[in-house]
Amino acid sequence: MEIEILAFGITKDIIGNKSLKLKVETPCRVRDLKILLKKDYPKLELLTSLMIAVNENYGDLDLLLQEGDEIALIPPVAGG
Amino acid sequence: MEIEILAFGITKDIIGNKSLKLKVETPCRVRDLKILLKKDYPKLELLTSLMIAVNENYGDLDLLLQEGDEIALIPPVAGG
Amino acid sequence: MKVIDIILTNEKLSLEKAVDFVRAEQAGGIVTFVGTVRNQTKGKKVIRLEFEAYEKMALSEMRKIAEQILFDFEINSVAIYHRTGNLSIGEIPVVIAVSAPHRKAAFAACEFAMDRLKKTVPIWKKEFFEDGAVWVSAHP
Amino acid sequence: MKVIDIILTNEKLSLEKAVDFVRAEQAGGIVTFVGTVRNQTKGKKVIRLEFEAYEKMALSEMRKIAEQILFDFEINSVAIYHRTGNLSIGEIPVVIAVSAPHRKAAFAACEFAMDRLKKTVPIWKKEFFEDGAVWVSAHP
Repeated sequence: MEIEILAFGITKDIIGNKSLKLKVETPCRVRDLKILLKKDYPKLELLTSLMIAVNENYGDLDLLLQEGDEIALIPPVAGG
Repeated sequence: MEIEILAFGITKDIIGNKSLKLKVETPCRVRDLKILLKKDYPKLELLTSLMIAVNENYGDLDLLLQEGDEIALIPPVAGG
Repeated sequence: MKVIDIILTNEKLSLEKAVDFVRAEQAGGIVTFVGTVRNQTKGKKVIRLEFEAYEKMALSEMRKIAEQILFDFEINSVAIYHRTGNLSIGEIPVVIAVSAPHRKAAFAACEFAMDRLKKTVPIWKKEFFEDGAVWVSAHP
Repeated sequence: MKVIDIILTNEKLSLEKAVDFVRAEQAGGIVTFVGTVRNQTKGKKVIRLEFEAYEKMALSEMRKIAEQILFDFEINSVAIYHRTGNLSIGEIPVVIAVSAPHRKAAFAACEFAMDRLKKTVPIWKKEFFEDGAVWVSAHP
């Protein structure tokens, strides 16, 4: 399936865009997506942390991605 | 010597005035003044606490009062 | 730079004034405490409050608190304002603002200052109920 | 009664608005935290900041924090405001206000909310120096 991934903060700089489309095999878990992305964009490996949000919630590594999910890269947050 | 004592809060009500003049024997310590006052105004005994301020500082029981000192009765404070 | 602002007044207190005072370019955070007059005490309806102060000593004790927290905590500046006279429900008897490079110190110092104020500053509060009035904390 | 107010905006934040929101007749005290943009980070001069948010999720995470402190602490109401976009030194990226019958709970809840906000709310801060810019906390 094809998924769309939103990028924020430094991940937007690393990916060079505020979103990207990616073809992934099903089933695809958050864990698998992180591995794929870090292969394509090795600079993601250097971050203090990288979370994946799925439908506006932090996604557990085991969470299964579904077609149409809103997926976002969450590098270390720094509000306040 | 004669001293003047300021009264605030409930002590003003107990004494019936915002200040009173009192003749005391010298030497007179904060401790002695409290005993004198509690004899004259037994309702002072019922308070949660009674401090004596001398020249705008809390006076230790052993503090010796001097002629001209600014003396004040400090019942339990409740600012804020 | 002036780092302490102490006010005792029978006019309305301004939180904005306190925050403006403690704001500084090297501060990262400001913590404030704003007291408000509650509409009840132990379930009994309060109509209004009256605050009386031993003014000169109250100012001096407020300043001592400010000096102590500047000494004991890593903070930049502090404003402590207290009101006197008659206050209605919802009005503001006290405002404390503390700025610090890091928020943990600002929280700790502001709370300490307020705890201390209630213990040492010679200000008395009279609560007016429908059937009378009481000096708060006067009796056990 | 509305007890939670959440705002994410690229306009100036108003502490007064937050305090007015949490003020209540049964509240005895209000604690606020106001973040301000510092003029330096680890001794390096900061010129300005930029805050970027994943807006929908940031609002939802801010609301979760508000709900959690209402559940965990004896408080009345809470306002959490965060700003986005470009901020100059001294400007205010965040305001939190918490009201409670007793001040101890208000202090604890406000500090907890701020600690949590920095951990869970998807907002990113870019610091601009004279010689470049850095996404804060991105790298170890």
